[in-house]
Amino acid sequence: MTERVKLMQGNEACVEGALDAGVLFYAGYPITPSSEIAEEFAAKLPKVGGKFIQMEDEIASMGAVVGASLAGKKAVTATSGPGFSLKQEIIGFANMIEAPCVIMNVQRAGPSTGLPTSPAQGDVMQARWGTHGDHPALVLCPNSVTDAYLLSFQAVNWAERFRTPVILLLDETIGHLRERVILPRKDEMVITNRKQPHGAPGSFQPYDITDEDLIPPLPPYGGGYRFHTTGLYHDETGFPSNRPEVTSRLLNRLHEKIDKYKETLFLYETYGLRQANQLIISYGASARSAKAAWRIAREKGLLVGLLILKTIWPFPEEIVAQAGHDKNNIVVAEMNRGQLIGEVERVMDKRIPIRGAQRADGVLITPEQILAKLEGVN
Amino acid sequence: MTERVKLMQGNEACVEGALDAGVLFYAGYPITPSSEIAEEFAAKLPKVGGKFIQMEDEIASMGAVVGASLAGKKAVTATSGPGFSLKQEIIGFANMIEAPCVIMNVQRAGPSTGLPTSPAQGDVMQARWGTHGDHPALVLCPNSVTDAYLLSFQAVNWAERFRTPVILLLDETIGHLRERVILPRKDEMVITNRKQPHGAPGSFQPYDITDEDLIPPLPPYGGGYRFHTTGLYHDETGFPSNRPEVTSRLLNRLHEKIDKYKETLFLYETYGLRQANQLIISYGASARSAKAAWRIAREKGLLVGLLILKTIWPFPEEIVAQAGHDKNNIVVAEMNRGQLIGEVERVMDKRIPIRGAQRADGVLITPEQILAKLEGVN
Amino acid sequence: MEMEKYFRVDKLPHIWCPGCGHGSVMMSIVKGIDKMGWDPEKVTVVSGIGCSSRAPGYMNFNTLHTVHGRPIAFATGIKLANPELHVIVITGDGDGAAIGGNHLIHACRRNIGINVVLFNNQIYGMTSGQYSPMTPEGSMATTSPYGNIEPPFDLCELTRSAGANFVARGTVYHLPKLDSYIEKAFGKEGFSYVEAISQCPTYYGRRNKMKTPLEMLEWQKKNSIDIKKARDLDSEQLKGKIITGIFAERDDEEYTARYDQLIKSVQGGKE
Amino acid sequence: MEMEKYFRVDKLPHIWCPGCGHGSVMMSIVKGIDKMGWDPEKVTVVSGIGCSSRAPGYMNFNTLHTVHGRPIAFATGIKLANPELHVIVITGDGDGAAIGGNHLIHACRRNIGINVVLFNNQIYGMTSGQYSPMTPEGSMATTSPYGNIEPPFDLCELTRSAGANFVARGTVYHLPKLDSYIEKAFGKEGFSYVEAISQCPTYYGRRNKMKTPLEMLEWQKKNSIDIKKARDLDSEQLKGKIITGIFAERDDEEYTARYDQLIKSVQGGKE
Amino acid sequence: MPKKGKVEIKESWCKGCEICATFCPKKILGLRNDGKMEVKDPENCIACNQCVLRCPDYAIKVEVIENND
Amino acid sequence: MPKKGKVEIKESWCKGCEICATFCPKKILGLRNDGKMEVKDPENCIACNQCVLRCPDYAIKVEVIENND
Amino acid sequence: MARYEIRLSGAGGQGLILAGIILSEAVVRFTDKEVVQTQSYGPEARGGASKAEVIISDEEIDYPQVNKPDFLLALTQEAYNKYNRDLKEYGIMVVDERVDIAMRGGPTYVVPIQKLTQEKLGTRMVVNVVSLALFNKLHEVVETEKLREVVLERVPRGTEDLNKKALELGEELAENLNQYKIKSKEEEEEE
Amino acid sequence: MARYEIRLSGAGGQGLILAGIILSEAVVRFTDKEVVQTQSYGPEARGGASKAEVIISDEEIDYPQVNKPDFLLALTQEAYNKYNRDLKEYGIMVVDERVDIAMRGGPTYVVPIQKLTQEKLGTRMVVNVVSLALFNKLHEVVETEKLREVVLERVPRGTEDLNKKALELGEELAENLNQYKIKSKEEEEEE
Ligand SMILES: Cc1ncc(C[n+]2csc(CCOP(=O)(O)OP(=O)(O)O)c2C)c(N)n1
Ligand SMILES: Cc1ncc(C[n+]2csc(CCOP(=O)(O)OP(=O)(O)O)c2C)c(N)n1
Ligand code: SF4
Ligand code: SF4
Ligand code: SF4
Ligand code: SF4
Repeated sequence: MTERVKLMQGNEACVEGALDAGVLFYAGYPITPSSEIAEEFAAKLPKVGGKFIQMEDEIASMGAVVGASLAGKKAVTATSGPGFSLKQEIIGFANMIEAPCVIMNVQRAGPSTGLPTSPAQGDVMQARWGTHGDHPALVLCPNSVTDAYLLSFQAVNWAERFRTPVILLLDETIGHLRERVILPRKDEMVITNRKQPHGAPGSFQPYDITDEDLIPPLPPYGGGYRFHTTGLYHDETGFPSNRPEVTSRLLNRLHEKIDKYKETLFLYETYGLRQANQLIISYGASARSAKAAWRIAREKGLLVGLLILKTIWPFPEEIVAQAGHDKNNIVVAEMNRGQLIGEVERVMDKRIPIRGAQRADGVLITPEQILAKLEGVN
Repeated sequence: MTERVKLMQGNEACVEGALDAGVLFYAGYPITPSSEIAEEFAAKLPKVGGKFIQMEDEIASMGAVVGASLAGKKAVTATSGPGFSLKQEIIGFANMIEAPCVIMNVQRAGPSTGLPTSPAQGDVMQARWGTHGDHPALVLCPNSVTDAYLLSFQAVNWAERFRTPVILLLDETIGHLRERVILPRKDEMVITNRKQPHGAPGSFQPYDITDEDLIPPLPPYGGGYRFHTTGLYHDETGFPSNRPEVTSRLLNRLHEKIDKYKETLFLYETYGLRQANQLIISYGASARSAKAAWRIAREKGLLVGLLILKTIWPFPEEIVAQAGHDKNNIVVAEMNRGQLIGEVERVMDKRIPIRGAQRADGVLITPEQILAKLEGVN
Repeated sequence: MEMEKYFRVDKLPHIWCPGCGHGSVMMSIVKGIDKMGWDPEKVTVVSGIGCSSRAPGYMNFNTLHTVHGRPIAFATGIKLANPELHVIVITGDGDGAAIGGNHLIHACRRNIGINVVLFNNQIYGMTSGQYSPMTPEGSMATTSPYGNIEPPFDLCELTRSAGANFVARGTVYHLPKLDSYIEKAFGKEGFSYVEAISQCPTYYGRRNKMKTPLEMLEWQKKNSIDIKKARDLDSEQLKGKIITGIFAERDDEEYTARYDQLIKSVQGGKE
Repeated sequence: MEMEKYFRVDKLPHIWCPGCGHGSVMMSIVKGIDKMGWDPEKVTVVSGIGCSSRAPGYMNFNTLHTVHGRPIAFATGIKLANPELHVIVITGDGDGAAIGGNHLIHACRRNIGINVVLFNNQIYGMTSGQYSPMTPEGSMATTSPYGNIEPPFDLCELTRSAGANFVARGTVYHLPKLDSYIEKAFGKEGFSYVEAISQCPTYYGRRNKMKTPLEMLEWQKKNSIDIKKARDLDSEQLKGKIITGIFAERDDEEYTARYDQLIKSVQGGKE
Repeated sequence: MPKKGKVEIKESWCKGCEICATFCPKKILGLRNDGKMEVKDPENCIACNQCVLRCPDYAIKVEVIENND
Repeated sequence: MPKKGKVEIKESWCKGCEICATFCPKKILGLRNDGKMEVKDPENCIACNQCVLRCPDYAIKVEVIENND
Repeated sequence: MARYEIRLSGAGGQGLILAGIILSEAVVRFTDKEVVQTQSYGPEARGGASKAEVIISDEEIDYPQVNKPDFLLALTQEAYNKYNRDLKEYGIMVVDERVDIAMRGGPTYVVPIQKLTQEKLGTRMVVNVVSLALFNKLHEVVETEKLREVVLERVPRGTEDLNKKALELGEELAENLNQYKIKSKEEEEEE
Repeated sequence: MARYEIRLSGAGGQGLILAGIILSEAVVRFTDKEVVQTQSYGPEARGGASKAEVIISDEEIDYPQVNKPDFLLALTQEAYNKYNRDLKEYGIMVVDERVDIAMRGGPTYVVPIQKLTQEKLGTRMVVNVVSLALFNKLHEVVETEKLREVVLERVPRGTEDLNKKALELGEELAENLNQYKIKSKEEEEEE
C-alpha cells in the first residue's frame, strides 16, 4: 500500500487517475498550464498500448477524442482557457451524440491570453454554458492532488456511465502543485465501462432506451453493430428528425439522464456545519485557502462552517440550501469576479447576506481575504 | 418619410441598421439562419465603398473583424450557434483589447447542429459566459424587424462608444420574419464614433484613462499614433504586465466602463405593470408570443403586466426586481429549457413564485403556453 | 452490386435536388468499397456538414455525421484508436477546403490511413449558394453578387504538397474514371484524397447560366483536361480548367503503422 | 540603421533565451522595412502567440499581439480595411503551421498583400518544448519522448501550391541571404511567405544533442541545401535537409486591388 | 449479337432530372407529365446500362433479357 | 588598407550566448566570469561587423576608427 | 380586416415564397395594414413541400406565426397533406385540381390552376403569380394595378409580359371561382 | 515541525526547481510529514530569476503557497531582489557571496556557494544539489543517505559521482555555516 503514497503533481495525478480508469486515448494541443498532462500521457500511453496524438489545434483534438471514443476507447483531452473556448462546439456535439469523453481544463487567468501561468477560476460559468444551445453539464473541481487523481478517475467513470462529456475543471494552482498523495490501492478502484447492446445487430437502435437509466448502450465501431450518428436532432434510430415530439424527447432525456442521478453525483466536503452560524462555500484551489480561513476562524472561536464543492455542475442546489438556510452570513470564495456565487444567490433566500470573497488578479486567494468577509473577525 | 416604411426581413434590417450606423466592414462565414446578413452586406457594402469578405471559417471572420476595427473601420460579423461557439475565443480577445465590433448571432436550436432552420433562444447564457475568463458582456435582443434595425444601429454605436464587442442576439423567427417596419428618418439617427486621442503621438498611451468615462481613445492604424496591443494583461502603455495591481485595475475597468452606464443601457418595454398582480417577462421572438398572451389575459380581465427586455446583458436586475417585487406570480417566457429565468430567480425574493414558460423543440413558443402559466386562466 | 448490402435503402430517395451530382459520387464510393471486398462492419464513413456530408446517412456502415469542417479530425481519432477500420471521409468544398482546410493538410502530412473523398460542387449547397474557396473566379453566388474575385484552390496540388500518398481528381461526367481513382485510393495504405467534381444545379447552375444538370455535366466535359496534357500548358491556358487525373501516388509509411511500431519498441519489442 | 526608429529600445533586452535565433530574424525584418523605406506609421506588425510572436512588442510600429494561430486572419482584416498599410505577420511553426495552417493557405490563395515571416524553430518554445508540425522526424520533444514519428511539413511547397506570390526559406546561419529574401518579399505586391529557420537552444537544442546555440547554427549550416541543388536529389536524399532559396516568385494580382476594382465597377466607375 | 434490356424505373426515387435520358444512346427514355421518367420505347433498349450508371438517384434498373434468336 | 574597429558591448542586453565570439574572425571576444561578453583583444578588431550582424540581442556596436597611417 | 392568416403551399421551386413576399410588400406599400410574412426553410424546402405564410391585420401583429389559416392554397398533393390540417373550419381552401382532398365544411375550390397556366401561358413557371392574383382579387387586398406594379418590380427581367398575363389569368379565375366550388360536407348531407 | 516554508531561488537553469522536487520527494518517502511544492512558471522563469518553494509540516497543509518563508536561498542578485521581501523577520537567509544584501535581523549567511562549487567540483552545474544538501543538513529533514538515494534517482545518468560530491560539499558547508554568518542589524547596533 505504501507504493501508493507518492509525491505527485496535480496534472500528473489527472493522468494517473485517467489511466487507472482505463483511458487508452489522448488527443490534445499543448497549452500552459495544462501541458504536463499531454506530456505525461505521451510518455505513458504507449507503455500500456494506448495512443497519444498531438493534433493541429484544440478543435481537432476534441474531434479526435470523440472519434476515438466512438471507436471504443476511453478518451481524454486537456487544455486551458483559450483552448477550452475552441473546444466548445465539439463539446456540444459530444453532448448531443452522447459520446463519453473527459475534457480537462486547467484554468489560468483570462479573458483572452490573460496570464498564462497564473491561477484563476474564471471558466466556471463557461464550463456550464460555453457551447451553444441547451445542454447539460457535469463538471468536477479538485482541490488537492489526491482529489485530482480521484476526480479524474471519477470523471472517466461517469463519462462512460452516462455517455456524456465530463469536464474536470482544475486551476493552475492545483495543476502545478506537487504534494504528498495517498491513493487507494488499484484493486480498490471500481472501473465503469460503457453499456453494450445485447440484442441482434439487425434490430439495434442506437438511441433506443430500453433500460430505466435512460442511457442507451454504445457499441464500438467494428463491433458488429452498425449505426448512424448525427449532431442534428435525431430519433431513437439515430437519424435526423425535426418533429417536435422527437426533439423535445431527446433534449429532455439528455438532461434527465443526469438529473435522475443528481444525488449520487454531488461530491463535497463539509466541516463544522452543525455548530455554525456562518458558512464559507468554496471549491478548487480557493477551497485550500477557505480551509485555512475556516481553521483560523475556528481557532478564534467563531462559529463557522465550511462547504467545499467538488461537483459544481449540476449545481448542488439542495446541499447548498441545506447548509446555508440557517446561517446569517454566507461567504463564497472563488478566484473570479463572482461566478458560482450567482448560483448560491439563486438558491438562497434573499434575507441571508451572501458575500463574495473574490480575487481575479492572477494570485491565489488568501485566507485573510476570506476571513475578512466573515463577521466578528475583529 | 414614407420612404422609411418598408417590408423588410429581420436579417436585412440588421444590415440596414449597421450600415446606417456607419459600418464599412463585414467578415463572416455563412450559416443558416444568419446567411442573409452576409448576403445583404455582400451586395450593399461595395456600393458605399465598404468591404465584405467571406473568410475560411468563423474564427478567421472574428479575427478579421477585430483587425478591421483596429484599422479604423466599424466592423460586424454574423453567425449562428455553431459559429458563435467558434468565435468565442476571439470575442474574449476583443473584450480584453477593447476592440469595438458587433457580433450578430441568429439563434437556431442547439446543441450542436441541432435544428438549423428552427427558432430557439438557447445561446442566452453562452452570450454572457461563452468565452473563458471573467469579462463583461453587452447583449441586445430584438423582438421585431423594426427592433432589429434599431438595436443593430444601437449595437454599433455602443461598440464604438464603449470600445467593446456588442452581441446582437436574434433568433430564427425574427431573423427570417418579414414585416412592415417604420424606421426613423436617417437625419434623426445619431451616430457615435469612437473617441480619438488628442495629445502628441509621442506621449500616447493606448490604455491611459484620462477621461472619467473610463474608456480610452482608439486611433486607427496609420493615423499617426503607434501603439502596441496584446491579449495578455497589460498596463496603460499596452504592454504586458502580471503585477496584481495592474491586472486587477484592468479587469475592474473593463467591467466598470460598462457598469457605470448600466442605467442608460437597459432597453425594455413595459405593458400594464402598475395595475398588475402577475408579471410576464420575455425577450426576443418569445416576447411576441408573450405580448399576445398578455393581450389575451387582459381581455380576459386578468391583471397581468408584461416586461419585454431588449438588453439582456448586463442583466437589468433593478428593473426586473422593481417590476416583480409586488407580484404574486412571475412567468418567464423563453425558447430554451430555462436560461434567463435563473437571473430572475437570483434577483427576486424566494417567496414570489417564478414559473418558466419554456419551449426548446424548435417551434415558436405559443401564447397559450404562456397563458397556461398564469393564475386564473380558467 | 446488392443495394441493401451497402445502402440504407429505407432512407432513399436521398434529399439531394434533382440532378445533383452527389448521388453519383456516393455510388462511386460504394462501388469502391465493393471492389475492395471490405467487410461493411469494418468500414466507417465520417462526414462534416453540407449537402455532400449527408451521404453517410444513406450508407450502410458505421456512419458519423459530425460538425462542419472537422470530419478528418474525428476520423483521425477513429483510425488511430482502431487501425483495423477502413475510414472514409466524405466532405465538401466548404467543409473540407474552407473551414476544414487545416485538418486536411495535417492528415496528409501525417499520412494517416484515411480515404477522403471531397464532393466539389464549387459552392456551399446546404446554406443556399455562397461562394466557396473552390468557386471559379467570376462566378455568381449569393455572397459574390458581382462575381467572385477570389482565386480558387487547386486542392490536388495542395494535398500532394502536404504529403498525401494518393491524390486524384475526377468528375461526375467522367464517372468510370472517377470510379477507378476511388478504387485506387482505397487500395492505398496511408492518406488518400480524391476530389470529385460534382454539380449543384440548384445553387451553382442556376446562377451561372447552366439551368439544367445536363448543362453542368456538359461544362464538366468541356472544361476537363487530363493532367498529362495539362503539363504542357501554362497557367493562363489552364485558368478555369478542371485538371483531372492522378496527382500523386506514393507509398510512404502510414501513420498508425508507425505508431504501432513505437508501441512495440516502447514495450520492449514484445509482440 | 537607427535602432530607435524601428525598435522600442526601452523594452529591450527581449525575453528570448540566450542564443535564441528569434532576435536575429526580428532584426532581419526590421532591416527589410528600412530598405523598403516604409513610413513606420504605415507599418503594422501582427503576431499570434509564441516566443516568436512576442517580437512585435519590441518593434516600433503599429503592433498587434493576437491569439494563438490567427494573426493572418487579423491581418487580413487590417489590410482589407486599409490597403495603404504595410502588413507584416510574425508567426511561429506552431502558430503558423499547426493551429494557424488554414489561415495561411487561404491567405496565399487570396493572394492578399500580407508579408508573413515564420520563425521556424521546429518546436513549441513558449510552452516548453512540445513537437510541432515542423519538427524533424525522430526528434525528441516533451510530447515525443520516444522520438517524433510525424513527418514535418514543407511549408514552402505548401504555400507555393496554395498560391502565394513569393515564397522563400532562409536560415539564421545564412543571415545575409535571409535578409535578401525578406527584402524581396516586402517588395512584392500580393502575399509573401518567408520561412526563417531559427534556433531554440533551450527546448529543441538541449533535448537533441545540441547543447549550445552554436551547435544549432552549425546544424543549420550543415543541413542546408540550396533549392537549385535540391532539385537534383530525390526525397530520400533530402530527408531531414533544409532546402533554402526562393520557391515561388509570381506577380498575380493582389486581393485588395481586385476589391478596389470591384467597388469601382459597382459604383459605376466613378473614381 | 446485340443484348436486350428491360428497364425498370423506381418512380418513388426518380426526381426527373433527365440525366438518364440524355446518356441513353437509344433515346428511349422521356419525362412524363408528373415529372417522373418513363420508358417510351422499351423495345429498343440494348442493356448498355448507361442510364443505371448515370442516374444520381439509383432509380433505374436494367435487366438483361435472354436473346433467344 | 585594413579598417580598424572599436567594439562596444551593451552589457545589460548581452546574454552571453557566445555567438559573436564564434563568428569573430579575429577571435577577440570572450566570456567574462559574470556571463557577459567582453572584448579581450580590442586592438585586433578589423571592423568586419560580423559580431554586430550575429548578435541576436543587438548588444554589440562597432565603430570604425579612422585609420590614420 | 382583423388578423387574417394566409398560407400558400406547393412544391419547392414553384415560387410561392416570392408570391408571399410580393403580397406582403403590396400590403405595406398600398395599405395601412400590418403584415408579417414567414416561410419554410431548409433542405426540406428544396425538393418537397414548401410554404409561404402571410398575416394581414388592422392591428399590431404580435404572435407572428400562422397557426390556423383563414386561407389555404395547395398546389400539390404533398403540400396539401402536410399543410391542410390546421385550416380554420370555415377557412377558404383553393387546391389544384390534381390534389385529392378530404371532404370538409368550409368553402373549397378545386381549380385546374396548373393546367390552365400551362395551357394559356405556355409555361407553369408563373403559377405563383396566377395564384397570387387569384388570392388578391378574391380578397381585394390591393388594387389590380398596385399588385401589378409590385410584381413587375420583383420578377426577372424579360418576363414582364408573361407575368402580366399571369395576373390576368389569376383574376379571371377568381372571378369565375364559384364554378370550381365543391360541395361542402354539410351541403352534401343536405342533399 | 509545524508549517515550515522554504524558498530556493536563483537564476533560471540553475536547477533549483529540481532541488525543490528532490527535497519534497525525500520528505514524502522518508518522513510522515506533509509536503507541498510549487515553483515559478512561464517565460519569466526562463532567463531571469526563478524559484522553487516547499512547505513541510506535521499537519495538513491547506493554503499551499509560501507567503512568509522561514528559509530563503538566493543564488543571484536578481533572485534576491525579487524574492527576499517576504522572508520572516527571524527566518534564515543563505545567499551567494556575490549577492549584495541589505542588513536585517534574522540569521544571515553569505556563502561562496557558486565559487566553491566551481572550484571543488569543476562545474557550477550542481550548485542546486550543493544548496539542497546544505539545507537538508542544516534542518536534518532526512538522513544523508536517504537524500542521496533520491538525488541519484533524479539526476541525469553519468552525473552520479559529481552529484555525490556535491552532496558532500553541501553538507560540509552546512557544518561550517557559522563561519559565513554575518552580523544582524541588532548585533551591529549592539556593538
Ligand atoms: C461551424 C459551422 N459553420 C457554418 C455552418 C453552415 N454550413 C453548413 S454546410 C456549409 C457549407 C457546405 O458546403 P460544402 O461543404 O461545399 O457542401 P455542399 O452543401 O456544397 O455539398 C456551411 C457553411 C455550420 N453548420 N457550422
Ligand atoms: C488557443 C491556444 N492554444 C494553445 C496555446 C498555447 N501556446 C502558446 S504558444 C504555443 C506554441 C508556440 O510555438 P511557435 O508558434 O512555434 O512559437 P515559438 O514559441 O516556438 O517561437 C502554444 C501551443 C495558446 N496560447 N492558445
Ligand atoms: S443544393 Fe446543390 S449540392 Fe445541395 S442537394 Fe441541391 S443540387 Fe445538390
Ligand atoms: S524557448 Fe526557445 S524559442 Fe523561446 S526564447 Fe527560448 S530559445 Fe527562443
Ligand atoms: S440501358 Fe442503355 S439503352 Fe437501355 S434505357 Fe438505359 S441507357 Fe438507354
Ligand atoms: S552575440 Fe550578443 S548576446 Fe551573444 S554573447 Fe555576443 S554580444 Fe552577447
